[in-house]
Amino acid sequence: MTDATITATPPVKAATPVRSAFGDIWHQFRAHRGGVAGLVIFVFILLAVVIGPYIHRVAPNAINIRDKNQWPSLAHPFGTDNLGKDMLAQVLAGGRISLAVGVTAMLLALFLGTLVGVLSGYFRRLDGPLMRITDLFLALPLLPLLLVILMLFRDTLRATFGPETGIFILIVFVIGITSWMHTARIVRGDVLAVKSQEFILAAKSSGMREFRIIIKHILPNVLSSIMVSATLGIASAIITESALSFLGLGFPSDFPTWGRLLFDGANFLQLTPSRVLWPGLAISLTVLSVNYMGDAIRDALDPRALKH
Amino acid sequence: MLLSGNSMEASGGSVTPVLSVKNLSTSFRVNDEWRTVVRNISFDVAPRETVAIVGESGSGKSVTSLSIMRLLPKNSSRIEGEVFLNGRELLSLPEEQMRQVRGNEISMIFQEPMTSLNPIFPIGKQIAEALTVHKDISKADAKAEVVRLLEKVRIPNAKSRYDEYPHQFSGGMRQRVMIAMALASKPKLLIADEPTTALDVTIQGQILDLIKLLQEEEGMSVLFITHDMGVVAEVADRTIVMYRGDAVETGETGDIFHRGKHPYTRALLSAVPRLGSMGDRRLPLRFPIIDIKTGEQQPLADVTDTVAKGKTPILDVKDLTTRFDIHSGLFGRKSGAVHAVEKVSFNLFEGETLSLVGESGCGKSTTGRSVTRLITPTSGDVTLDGYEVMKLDQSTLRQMRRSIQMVFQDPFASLNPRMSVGSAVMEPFIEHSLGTKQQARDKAASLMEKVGLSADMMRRFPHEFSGGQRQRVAIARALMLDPKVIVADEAVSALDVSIKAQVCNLLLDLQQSLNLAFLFISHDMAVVERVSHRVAVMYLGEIVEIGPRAAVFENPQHPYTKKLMSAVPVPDPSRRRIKRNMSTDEIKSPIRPVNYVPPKREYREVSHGHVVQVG
Amino acid sequence: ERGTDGDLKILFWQAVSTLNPYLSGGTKEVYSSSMVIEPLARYDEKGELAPWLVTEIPTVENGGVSKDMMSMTWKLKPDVKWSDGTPFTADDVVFTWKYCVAPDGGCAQKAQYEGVTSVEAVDPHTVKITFSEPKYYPYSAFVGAQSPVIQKKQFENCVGAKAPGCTSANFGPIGTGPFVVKDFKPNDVITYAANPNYRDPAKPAFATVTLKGGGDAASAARAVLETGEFDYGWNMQVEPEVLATMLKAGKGELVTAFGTQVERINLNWYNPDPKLGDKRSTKEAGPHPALKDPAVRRALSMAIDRNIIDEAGYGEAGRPTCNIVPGPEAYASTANDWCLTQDVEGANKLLDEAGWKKGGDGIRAKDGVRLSFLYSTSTNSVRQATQELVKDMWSQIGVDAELRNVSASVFFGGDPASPDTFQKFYADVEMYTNNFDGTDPEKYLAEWLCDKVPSPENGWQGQNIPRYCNPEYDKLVAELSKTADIEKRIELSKKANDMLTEEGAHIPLIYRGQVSSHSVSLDGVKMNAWDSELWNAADWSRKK
Amino acid sequence: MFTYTLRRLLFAIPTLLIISFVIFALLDLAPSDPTGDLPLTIPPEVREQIRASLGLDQPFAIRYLKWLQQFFINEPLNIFESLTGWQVGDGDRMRVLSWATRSPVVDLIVQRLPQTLWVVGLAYLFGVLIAIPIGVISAYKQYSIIDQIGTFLAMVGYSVPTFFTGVLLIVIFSSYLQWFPSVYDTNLRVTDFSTFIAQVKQMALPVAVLALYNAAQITRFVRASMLDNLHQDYVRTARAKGVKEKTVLLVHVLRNSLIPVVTVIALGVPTIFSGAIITEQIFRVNGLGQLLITAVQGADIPLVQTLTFIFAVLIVLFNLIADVLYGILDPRIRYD
Ligand SMILES: Nc1ncnc2c1ncn2[C@@H]1O[C@H](COP(=O)(O)OP(=O)(O)OP(=O)(O)O)[C@@H](O)[C@H]1O
Ligand SMILES: Nc1ncnc2c1ncn2[C@@H]1O[C@H](COP(=O)(O)OP(=O)(O)OP(=O)(O)O)[C@@H](O)[C@H]1O
Ligand SMILES: [Mg+2]
Ligand SMILES: [Mg+2]
Repeated sequence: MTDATITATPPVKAATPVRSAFGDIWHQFRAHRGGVAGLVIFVFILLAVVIGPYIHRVAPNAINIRDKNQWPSLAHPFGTDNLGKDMLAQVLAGGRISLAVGVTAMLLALFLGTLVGVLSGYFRRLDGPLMRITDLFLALPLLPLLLVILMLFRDTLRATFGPETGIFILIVFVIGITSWMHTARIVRGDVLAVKSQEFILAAKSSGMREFRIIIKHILPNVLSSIMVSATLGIASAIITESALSFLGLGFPSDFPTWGRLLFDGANFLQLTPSRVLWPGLAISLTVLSVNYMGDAIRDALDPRALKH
Repeated sequence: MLLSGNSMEASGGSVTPVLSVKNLSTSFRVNDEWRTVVRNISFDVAPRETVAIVGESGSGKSVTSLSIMRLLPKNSSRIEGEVFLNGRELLSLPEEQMRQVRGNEISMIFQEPMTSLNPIFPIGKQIAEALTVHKDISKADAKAEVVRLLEKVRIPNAKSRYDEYPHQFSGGMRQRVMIAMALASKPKLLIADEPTTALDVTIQGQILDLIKLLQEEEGMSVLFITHDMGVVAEVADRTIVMYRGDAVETGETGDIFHRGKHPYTRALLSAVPRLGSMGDRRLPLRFPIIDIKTGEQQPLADVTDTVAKGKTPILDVKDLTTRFDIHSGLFGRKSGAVHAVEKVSFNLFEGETLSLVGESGCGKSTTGRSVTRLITPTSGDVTLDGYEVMKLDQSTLRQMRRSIQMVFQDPFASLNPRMSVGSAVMEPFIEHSLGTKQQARDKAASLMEKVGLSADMMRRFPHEFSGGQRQRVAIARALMLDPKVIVADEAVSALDVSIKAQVCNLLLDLQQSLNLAFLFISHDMAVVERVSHRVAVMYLGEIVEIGPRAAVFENPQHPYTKKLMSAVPVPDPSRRRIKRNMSTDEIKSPIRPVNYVPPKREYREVSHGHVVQVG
Repeated sequence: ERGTDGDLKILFWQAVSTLNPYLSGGTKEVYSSSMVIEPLARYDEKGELAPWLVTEIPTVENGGVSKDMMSMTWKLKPDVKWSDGTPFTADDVVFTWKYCVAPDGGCAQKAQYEGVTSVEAVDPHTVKITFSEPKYYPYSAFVGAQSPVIQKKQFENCVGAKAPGCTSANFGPIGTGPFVVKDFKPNDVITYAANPNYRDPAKPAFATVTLKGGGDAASAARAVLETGEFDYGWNMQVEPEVLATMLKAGKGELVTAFGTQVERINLNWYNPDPKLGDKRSTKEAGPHPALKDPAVRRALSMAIDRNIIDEAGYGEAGRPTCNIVPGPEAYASTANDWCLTQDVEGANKLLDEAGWKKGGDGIRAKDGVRLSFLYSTSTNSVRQATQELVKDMWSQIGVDAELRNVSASVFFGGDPASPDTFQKFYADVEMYTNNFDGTDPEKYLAEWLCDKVPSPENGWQGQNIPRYCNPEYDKLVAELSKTADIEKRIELSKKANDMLTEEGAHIPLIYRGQVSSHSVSLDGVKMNAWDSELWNAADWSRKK
Repeated sequence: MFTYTLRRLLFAIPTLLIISFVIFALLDLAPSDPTGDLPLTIPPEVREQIRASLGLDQPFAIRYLKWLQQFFINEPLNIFESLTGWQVGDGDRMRVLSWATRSPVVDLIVQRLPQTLWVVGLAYLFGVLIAIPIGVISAYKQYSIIDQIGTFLAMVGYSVPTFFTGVLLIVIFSSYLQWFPSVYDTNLRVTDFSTFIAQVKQMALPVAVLALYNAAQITRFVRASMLDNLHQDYVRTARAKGVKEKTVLLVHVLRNSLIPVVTVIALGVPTIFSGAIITEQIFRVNGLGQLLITAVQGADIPLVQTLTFIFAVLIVLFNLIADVLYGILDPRIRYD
């Protein structure tokens, strides 16, 4: 009865159609120029490495020693390496592996890190044990650890999943479990700060379950650090993968990856600069595009952020 | 009418105004379109003059003041018009010069003190900054000055609280910190946005006196935004009435009060509750609702007695004690404790409203949080709806919380900034799986409308609301679960009279239909008088007087209660500029040394259920 | 003139960890200490023995070696002094032997003294070595950079278990060589100064030497060839075209020497199927299902174009070879030169005839056995390139390879718990380089004896990695060990070598030389593959 | 806070013991062998004897306890003796000896520390010093040209590995321009101006490579965290006080944004001591990173164990420092 009078509808146009929360974020995301550019580039790279090999039909392993160390030409748009393998084909093939490894390993590390970080930041009782485990992992010498993992699991995985998938799982696992600690500590710090804010108290007072509080209230507020970890994580996962192959832990040497192409090419910097240019560019572009997408997601989830 | 000559002069225009606002319009970008929330506002503020802006919650008062200060987010807001400060146009001033103006020539008290204070700096430092930014002043001098200011705004133990952080302060104390910060630089113009909402009437009176004093001594002008018509009547020379982004009426306060022309003005004034208007009614009374267009009052439905005495109380609190340790020194040794709540006992029956009143910082919010175990009390027993609150494990605690809901004193801080208010309101409902998402949305929408917001605001985020709107969101959220008890901590303090009336009526309706019990924490004695069955008066962490509303209001026994009753401002402009001379008494502090043993208290029953602390 | 040419800067991309070669058998330690401590006799750049601290090389002819080959006598030069000024005597030589064979000492060069029952000082300048059985090639103890003489005075208290604790002695041995150690930072940098008591007063020309360690081969090459920061760079294991680019700067040049190193692919004669668990690659596992076929072994070798591998990965530093004993020149057989030219057609034909049929995927198979091999090696960019090339070549004859590379420290580490060591050989084929010390291959050829097959019983320590076992071969090697006549020894060695290649115990690929680089201003470098590369550092000088 | 710190310090002892045990077990399990580096010409029997002389034939537990004794008793006593000149006992103690060099591990570390601190430490310091202002500006002027350039450089700097940037810089600055040496001279002592210049020159490239990498990472966290706080109401309050924009940013916003930054920085400090393996290799700085990698490759267990353990101590310590800093930075965070 009273509503009609004092609270006539405010001077707002009953506006915009109702969107789902996800639709909302997507809408925000689309408005973000950098994010869209990042997405376009990322999709382009993705398409290139997935479809590219069907267009540029040169086998990445095809050796043609007569054509070695060539500068870019029509036959070899990216040039060739010192065994005469076509660089374009290698960059495309390498992209498949690098992207797959980079993204999955990053997601695994991010998942572990966020999980540990949130749990130890939020639950005081878990904080001590989890953070000490984090300390332990930070302190473990990486190389021996990798060698042990390799020794223990490689043959089993190879037997169960075949050489390639087995190695893929192994690499993702190895990178994942050795790179979650930074994220964990950063997230924990953020969680400690966020959880002391009053809206968490308010959520508790309405009887929210802890894990819902974590998901709906804590996580969105620590998202920006997680996003940064994610972008940096992709880059380091791609590089780490190449480092692993020097321990014999990576993919067999006839499987090119961006990191390895870059490493192998480094010595040929003066002879055939295109050998390092392309894989380097590919890594940087991927990381940049992921970075911009991360920015856009961050901004889309931050109602106060400057929309671009 | 003592000093009215002053204001006559000002409004007469013979003196150049300190502040002159011309055709100010402000818009926000929401969902890619510009929405104007302040439209073509013009007004002047003369030297030494106090101009009040009153108006509906969400009508653009805060936005107006922020526009003058140019403090709105640059990328999502647009300000048009002109603002002159002593003849200088502010809106086109270069940023650096504008900075010189802020805090120096104009300072501002923000509406929400919790979020407006930097959480990681000691409050002393934050106030001192206001001094050191514009003046060449030594650290020690600044500190001394800050302590003096803190004492002026009646913060007890000012020296030792200099180094404390905002979260260790009560709502009202934070507000006073904001006030001290704004007054520190002795500005030419003070913009005060709801500066006293969280203050009890005694301290409010002292603060108002302080402002008046500064006006006289320093020639400060004041732009005062408030919902409290009593305060307006007391301080304002002239008054501007805002309604939905427009200034609908401007004039001498007296004129506005007695001869308001706009229907909203009239509606506003006739809804103002007056202390003592309840007579000898035992039960709460609905607020009259006036139609803005016709100015007619709708008939009041009577309330029935909802209190189910005889049954066991739904909330029973015994000897509740909550203390906050104070650490000091290099090694953080415990050097004392804030005895925020000390042996508090009371009960609350179904369908009953118990109001908790008392000085700012006396422990009301802490009591409210302790009974819901959001703070772990030091000792005491709380029984709520059959639950032994102090002994519950996590999952039963969660179930228990369905029965008791809280409206936090600081609505902005209690809303997740990254969650739309719709989700925030729906969340508890979904969490306790009381229905489908659609049901949740429908219920939330209807509650939003009931508290005077529109359902399509649900997609907005907390920062896009006005203070009062956020408060209503918080109320809607608390109502989502149909709890048995609601702890309403200053739940209506930021609402203008008309909406306050509407919301209070809503609460009463719910009490009628659902037999809700309220623990109603408020400083607004007029509202307390209208809505409560019983009243408890707190002082320094203890309940000093408790009893049926009529008994306590008509026959206050404890000296503090008496003082409180006498300090309530009266919405009568003719009483303007009368000094109370109360600020000389000593400020008592709840901080005790480590080995402090609280004295044994004795109580005397005045009449049935009316108990007073003695000695 | 001594000490007039200033500082000599040497770069080793693997850093030197100690200057006592008896405590660390690494090449870099042996080389870097060779500037300070010296053996009685050295091999020169042609692989011929040269008297160093002795007056002549003892032979049967000059009576230095007894007729029964049971003892030999060294005559020391009379005027040699240690760098601290004390005389160099037979006692020091005797002590050196005692030092190395002391129990608990963990001497890395013990093999040099194998079969030596006593070393006596006949007089201060005569040393007699007695052997436990006739030694037909007796030049091992105190010969070559691996067994230099150390000073008794300095190491007297460092024998046996005490050896590791003598840090200052290990880091600064007193020697008779052209330089003395001034400062040693383990695994980083060594500073030497000219030895004031060096026997040739005109030498060395350089006053000081700085030997820096660490980094990688390519950047070491760059520092010598391109930026000219260093005078000498050891072991330029870099892709030939990269070196060629660097050489264009004109600051340095490459020097190569060929010793006995051969990069080879070992073929596993036993079955390494993972399903066999711990039995794999052992006698119990039985013969390799595919590689037991001589046709397959031969075809694998025929399909390889060694020239391409050489061109892609070695350049100047390698030559295609079919021998496992590629040098000294006299020992190099030419009997199996068929493998020097790639013969894909022939290989295909061979396999066809042997009944290996190509399947739908282009891989040959017979009786359910596919010609698909796990091909492992240690991690190293040249090896990986070779792997790829070989895989490519094998694919032309319908053979598939799964490549694997294992970190060198694991591959050569020999940890019995690791499945990846080259001894365990849990792969079908594996590739690495091996060589032998000095110029005599007898001990080396004995590695292919039946009883040297690695197995759990001997802790996988046998050296017969391919698990080749042929009584004929065993007989041949036994004969070699009893032959004194050089010509006859050469003949027997060649025969053994040819047998190994023909039978397909392994596929020799590349005769690897050592490549080092030095700046154009450095004079006197004589690249030596038989001894320390720095063997004649006393003669080095700055070009004027 | 004090009791918390004390409790954490006490708790650090068992933590570190466990960590040391795990490291030891891990190294023992790892399939590398100290004789793996030896030429293949050295026969197996000799290898076996070398292993025995290193003590590898003893059971695992004994070796671990021995290491504990050497590291926690003998080495501290030794340091004590060399500091005070007093003799405790007969002074004949088995110290932790590196297998590859047979030299006391502690001496090796002391020898390596200066160049590591100079190069890696300075690079880290520069990295932080560059990163914070860039991050602050990037956030303040979000999506401005400066921000875009900063983002671009940071991401490229982070995604292009040091093994490549190092070689690139050497080719440009050492080979073509010949400005800086490509090999670090650890023997150089700074005694006068010209040696100082030489030192600066030889540090320039490795420090640049590392600083870029470090800065890239930290900037991103500074920027993200600043963005979270830039729109808070208290920033408005500070502006309303008339506080200078610089102060608003550097005092009010930055302090509130420091928690993730402090975490990243604290996590990075121990890595200074573990060195920068690749960069040290490329420029032959031969600091602790190079020491560690050679030790790992050579399966020099005592050296690896000791280095990693010291590293672990630093990690535990700096994480504790970070935690204490949280409490100081944000008074709402309380641990007790
Ligand atoms: N940042 C923003 N973005 C969009 N809309 C906003 C924003 N800030 C305020 N508004 C809207 O502008 C209107 C005026 O808000 P304002 O804060 O000035 O109200 P008010 O008069 O101060 O009310 P109250 O008394 O409740 O504080 C409200 O409808 C509010 O929803
Ligand atoms: N977290 C805390 N740490 C330390 N002291 C606190 C804390 N919370 C509240 N206090 C202190 O407890 C006392 C009571 O605070 P409380 O918030 O209950 O007051 P209040 O009655 O609600 O006052 P107001 O009306 O001003 O909101 C105050 O002195 C306050 O400073
Ligand atoms: Mg407002
Ligand atoms: Mg309160």
